[in-house]
Amino acid sequence: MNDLIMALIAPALIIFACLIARSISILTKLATGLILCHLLVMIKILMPLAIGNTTFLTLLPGFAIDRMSALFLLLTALIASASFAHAQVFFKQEETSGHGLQTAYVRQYYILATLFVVAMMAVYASDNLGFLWISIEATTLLSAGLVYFHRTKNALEATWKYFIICSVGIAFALLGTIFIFASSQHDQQIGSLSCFELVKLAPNLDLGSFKIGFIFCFLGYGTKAGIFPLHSWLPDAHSEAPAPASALLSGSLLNCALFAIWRIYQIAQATGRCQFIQDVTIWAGAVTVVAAALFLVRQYGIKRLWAYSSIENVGLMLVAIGLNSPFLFFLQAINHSLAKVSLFLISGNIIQSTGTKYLKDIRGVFRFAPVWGIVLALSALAVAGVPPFGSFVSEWMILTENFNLKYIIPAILIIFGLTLTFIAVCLHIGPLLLGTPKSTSKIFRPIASSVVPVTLLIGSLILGLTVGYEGLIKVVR
Amino acid sequence: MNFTEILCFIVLFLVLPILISGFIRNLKARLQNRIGSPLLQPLYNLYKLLQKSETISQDASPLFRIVPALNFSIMLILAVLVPWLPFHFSLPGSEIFLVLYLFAAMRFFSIIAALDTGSPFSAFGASREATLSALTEPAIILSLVALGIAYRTSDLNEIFSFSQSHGLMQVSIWLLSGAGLFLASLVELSRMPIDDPTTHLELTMVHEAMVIENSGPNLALIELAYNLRLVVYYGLSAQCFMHALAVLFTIDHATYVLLSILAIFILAFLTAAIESFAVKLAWRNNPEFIAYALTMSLLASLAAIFQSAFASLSLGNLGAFL
Amino acid sequence: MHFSAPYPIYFGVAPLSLFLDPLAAIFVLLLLTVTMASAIFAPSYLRHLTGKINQSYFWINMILFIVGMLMVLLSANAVTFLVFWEIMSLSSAALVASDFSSHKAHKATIIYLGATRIATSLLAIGFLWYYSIFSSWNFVDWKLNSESLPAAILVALGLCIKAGIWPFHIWLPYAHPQAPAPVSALMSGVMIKVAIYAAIRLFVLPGSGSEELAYLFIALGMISALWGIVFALIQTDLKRLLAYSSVENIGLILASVGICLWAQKTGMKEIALISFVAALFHSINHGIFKSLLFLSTGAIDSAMHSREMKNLGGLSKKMPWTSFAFLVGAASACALPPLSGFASKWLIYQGFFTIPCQWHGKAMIGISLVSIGLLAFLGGLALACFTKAFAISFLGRPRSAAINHAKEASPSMLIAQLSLTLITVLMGLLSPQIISFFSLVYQSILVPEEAAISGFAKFVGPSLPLLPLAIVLTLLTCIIYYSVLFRKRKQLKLSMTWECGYGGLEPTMQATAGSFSHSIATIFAPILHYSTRFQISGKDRRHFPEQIQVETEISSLLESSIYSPIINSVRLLSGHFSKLQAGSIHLYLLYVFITLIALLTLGAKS
Amino acid sequence: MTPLEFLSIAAAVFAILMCGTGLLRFNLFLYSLQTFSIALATIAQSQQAKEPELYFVAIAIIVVKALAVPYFLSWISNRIDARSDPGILIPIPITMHAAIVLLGISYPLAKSLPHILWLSDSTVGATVAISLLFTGTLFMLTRRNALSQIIGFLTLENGIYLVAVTCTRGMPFIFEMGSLLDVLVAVMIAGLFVFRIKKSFEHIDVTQLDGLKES
Repeated sequence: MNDLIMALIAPALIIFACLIARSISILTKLATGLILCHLLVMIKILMPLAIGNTTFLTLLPGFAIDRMSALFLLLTALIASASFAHAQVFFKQEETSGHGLQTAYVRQYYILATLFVVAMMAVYASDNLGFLWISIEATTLLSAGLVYFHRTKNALEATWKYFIICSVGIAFALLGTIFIFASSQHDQQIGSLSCFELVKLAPNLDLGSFKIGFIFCFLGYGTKAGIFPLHSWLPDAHSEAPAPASALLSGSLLNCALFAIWRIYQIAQATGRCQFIQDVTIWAGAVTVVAAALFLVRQYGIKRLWAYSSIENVGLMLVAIGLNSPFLFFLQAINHSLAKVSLFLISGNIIQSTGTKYLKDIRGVFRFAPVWGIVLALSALAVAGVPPFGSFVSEWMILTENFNLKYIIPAILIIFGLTLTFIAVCLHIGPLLLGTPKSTSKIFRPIASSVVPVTLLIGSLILGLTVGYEGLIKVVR
Repeated sequence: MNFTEILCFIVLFLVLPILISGFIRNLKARLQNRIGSPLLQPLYNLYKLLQKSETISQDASPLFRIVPALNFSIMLILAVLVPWLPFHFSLPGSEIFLVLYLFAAMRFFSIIAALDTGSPFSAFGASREATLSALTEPAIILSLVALGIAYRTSDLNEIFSFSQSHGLMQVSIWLLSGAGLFLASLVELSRMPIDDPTTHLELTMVHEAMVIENSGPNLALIELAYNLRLVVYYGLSAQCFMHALAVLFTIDHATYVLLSILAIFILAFLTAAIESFAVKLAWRNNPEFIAYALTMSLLASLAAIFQSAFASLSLGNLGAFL
Repeated sequence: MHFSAPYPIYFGVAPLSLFLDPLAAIFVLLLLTVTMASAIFAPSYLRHLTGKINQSYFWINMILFIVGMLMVLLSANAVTFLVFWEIMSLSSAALVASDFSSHKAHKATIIYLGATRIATSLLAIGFLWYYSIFSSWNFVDWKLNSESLPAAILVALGLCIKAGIWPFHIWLPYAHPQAPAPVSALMSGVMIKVAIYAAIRLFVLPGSGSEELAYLFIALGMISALWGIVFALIQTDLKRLLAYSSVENIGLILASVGICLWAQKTGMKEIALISFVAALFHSINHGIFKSLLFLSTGAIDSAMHSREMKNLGGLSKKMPWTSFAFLVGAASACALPPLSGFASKWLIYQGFFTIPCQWHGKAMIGISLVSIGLLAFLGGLALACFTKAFAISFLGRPRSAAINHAKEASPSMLIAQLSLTLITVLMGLLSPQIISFFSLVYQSILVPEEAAISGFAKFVGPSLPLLPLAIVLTLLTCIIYYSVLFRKRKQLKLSMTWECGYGGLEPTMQATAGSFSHSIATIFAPILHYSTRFQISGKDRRHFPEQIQVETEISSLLESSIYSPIINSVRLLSGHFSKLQAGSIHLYLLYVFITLIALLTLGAKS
Repeated sequence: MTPLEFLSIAAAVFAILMCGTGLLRFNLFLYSLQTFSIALATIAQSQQAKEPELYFVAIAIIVVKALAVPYFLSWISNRIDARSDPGILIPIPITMHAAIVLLGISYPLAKSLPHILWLSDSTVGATVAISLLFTGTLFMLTRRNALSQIIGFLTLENGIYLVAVTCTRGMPFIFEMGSLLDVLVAVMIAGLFVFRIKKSFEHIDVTQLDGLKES
């Protein structure tokens, strides 16, 4: 209980700060400071869970943290800090570039973003499938406002699509949750929604209704996660949101949705009769990877590019889930989050300084902003799974595992998708980085605007060079 | 190789090149109802050229004058390495591929020298020389390789060592290789169906066009090297034919030597005859001619393979085999 | 020598582990030599690119590139290999793009990146497959048998892409010429050899050989040799010419590796030994002389700001040392004795030649005969190609005014070139020793029968007396030159090149790169898509033309009829695919429902 | 026929009728009736299953979903002057007929659900729930008005709720309330966005929201 209050103090303070702060710069600075405190608090609370001996922490009835949730919570806190810290630079530039940024908008942004982060944390912390569902629904409701930040027609359209499609999807997840609940009422039991209990009950679950429940949940949370062909809202929302929000959406929201799938998948694994479910998950992942790659070939917007790349990574994480390897799932998630957040943030900088988000209008980043150019190139490589960055390691392990479990065709599909992605990304960002810049584009606050992305990139690099199977598997078990 | 043979070799080495080219010239003239120049005319020419002073293009680099000397010395080495006479020095390195690449080296340098002055004419010649040599190279190499396969060695001295061997297959290998070599050497030496050494229309020439800028001692070296090359090539194909002969009949060594020299003259005669009676092929038809040389050498190789496949098959038990 | 990194450094599934055996050592030596030359060469070379190339960008990538190659050569397991392989590929791609403003460089980089990524993917699938069979990432544990053959073929194809083997060589003539000269030297000289090294390590060292791989290697190798040299011959850009010539040489090396595999399979120990040494030796030789040629071209480039042969000519007077270095390199590329190129080419010939001498029946004899013929043909074409490259750029009269201002390359550039020249010559002269050393390497790794080795040593020694040959040749040439020509130098008359009496021979009337290769190009017109267009203008066009314009056009058959259709179909597919994302929310909702129904149906069935 | 069955069928009929008209007000009214029936069905169920907390749920549904939400939406439709929905793809009456057909299909589907899912007499309940899912879906797919989409979504939600009521032995109370709250907030936010759409685009036709697409 104490932990819960401690974890919620900083978000509450941020909201309070939003209400009282008078200028944007004070607000952003306060928020940055507070979110970093929050990160420290989270580390303090969760470290024993993540790598220590403690394995379980109950916060409230229905909310409990195990090792995986602790890891993901830390990741969320990290991504949130990164996003908030960079938002400071972002809003500063937005203010100076004369787009008519209103303080109220920024206030609203911070309140929503903070609540959004709290909702995401609730997803990881909830042990109860019902609360899980409610939290995920809450993330949709809260992030819709973030997507709409720019108040343009496109932003509105993206928000509407995001909102409606995700709501429908989540509704199906609710149905799935109900079915799973029903399946636990087999043999005249009272029924349960607690994941941990369900895992224990798994052999007694009614398989037929559980399967239907899983399909609905998979579809519902899959819509939220952006599995092909349910991803339709994702590129729009991710590309229309302001860069720090895109980073949050891509870096943690997708993990949230996948985490929900993983929770249910865990139950499915525990039933011991889940070949179909495993097949569906892995194949859906592989197909998503290939589809995202195909979408990437013809692309016009820089952030849409990264949005599709996120879809691709969702596919990979899904495969990791399907392989029943929480460790790989987390590894892929953290690698993707680090690189993708860095990518979104740096792209945001570039969009701000060139005033366009169309790939064909941006040229010569290496010339006018060498730091950004290098960070962008390296992050893009990191996302594409190029060694020695972390994604390579996790992708390679996923592929190895695929081969071990004889899912060879999905593995080859994934490799095909990754190859195509790499080529497509090179095709798109090559001209963007090289070439002669337009006169209007110039770098702003080169150090401040690259601190966060560079830090994340270094993180990704360290992960790539040091992650070992034995070492981390010890951590997760 | 004993003293007599060395002496013989030196004499032939000195005399034959001049003699053969003079012979071809004279014979051609006679076939065309002219009296023709004396047999030693090439020698006189050489003497004259050596006496002359030299005029070279102002655009030429030092290479232009080094190359003839270099090529001539390569040719001298080749003349010692290649068994174009029935007796030869047992030196290391008389090896099919080494010898062929030494020939290639000569060509390399002569093409470079031809392009050195920036003359369009010699460039024409050089370009054609490069094309022709690329096309003939397989024919020459396969002819020799066929022999190599038959004797299981790539050492020319061993292949051409005067050893009695029998078998219909071997006769055909020797004959086909000889034919292949002779046809290819016509191309290599820019002789008649490919190139007319007597014409002076620059656009049709190959060899003559290449050396159009050379004069005086420079040209003399080139001519000398050319004559030597001619004799070596003819000698090599003559040796092939002689071996075919030697397989069929038992000949003692002295006769064999005489016959070999005679064979070179016969080939020279053939050349003269071809040059008198045939017309020069159009440039685009040259590959067809070269294809014949290649076919001969391929057939020779096939024969060599068959021979090694049916090693036991000889003239004697051919009937049994059939 | 084995080295495994301490625990914290780990690539997920396997540790960073390195090892050094004689085979790797030889390639490392090559790498270090070429690196040294490039490093000496680079600083003054980069001076002419100031403003175009960012120095720190260049050097950082260069270091990454070299370290990448070094570690690839040293890596003991597949994951380490792949990590550094990718670093090597990407940093070299970054180097290709080092001139940010050049559009050609963009195109080259992207093609290169695409190709190298496909190579990596094939390797990845192959490695994973290997792993699933042998449950180990260590190269030492990987055998070549019928079970692992599909994996081996995948890996082989990946390596072929990287090595620039037909039909995957498309990237090479784009990337190599675009890179700065020291980088091209490293790429052509060493990087593509790294692929060969990997092929040797993975397929030859297990010792069991494989006929399928052998036929694949020989076929692809010979075709790429022919294809490469034909394309090299018709190039007008010096660096592109050199790049295509690399395709030729790498093809020959691969064919040799193929023979080695075949011989291992059939138990022909001696042939295996010969062709192994041939592949190794030719790799090293080609590495050295091709780097030399690229560096010399770089020197021209830095003096002239052009590599187009139509702008060159007569450079030997301005840059005598560079032209000397290029000449030696070209001669070595044509395999002229007594240079190093000949020694290794000779071994390749011997590899093919020994097969029909020792083996009966079977298709291999036919293949080897055809290959010998082809090799000879290739030799002829290479000769035409390199005489053209040397003579058109260094000899004749200057084709552009810029040549009058050209200066000899700076001392450091010359040192780089001349040291490589020296190595080329020395390796040729000492070839019997080097060859027996390489055969010892083979012996130390594979322990073949004693007889094969001793027979081999006996057979190489007398056949390749390159050192005496060189001495005799030099002496003879000197004597003849001195006695016949040198004495007459006083009487030498200089005059203009003969011009048929028309007067005024313009430099533009000289043979050009295009016209020199025209007659061969017409023979290969079908695969080159070679066409010539004449335009004659003037009143009486036939007899008194005022202007004649001749244009030749070439395009690669592969690019136009294989790669473009593939790329277009991917684009088309992607185009159709992106129609799914049509912007209609109704459609999107429909996808959700259709997916639901599909999943439910699937669920009901299972 | 038990009261539960009767009320469920009433809900299905209201939903089908809802498909038959393009008038937003009428749609909302029918939606309200449909939700009422479901709330009453909940009460019937609570009596049968002896679960008193379902009373609270039922009351909450009546207040939130049957009264507040329709009122809020009709207020919006007044404010933005959106009266009717012309529909897309298929004419409105045919939508209704299709919904009837789907109701028919729902029965075998409900039958084929695993036996655990329905209590002694809930085949009809399950049928209606599935039919509501179908109807909501159909409604969302065939209407072009943003408000209609919200209504369709709410109908879908009702179907899901009905599944929970009829096919399980009581979902946890807090979960029911939480999801209800979520729906309320969702409708509020959606309403806000409808305002925004009207303001930015001067219409609320979602078929014209197609600016974001691939090439």
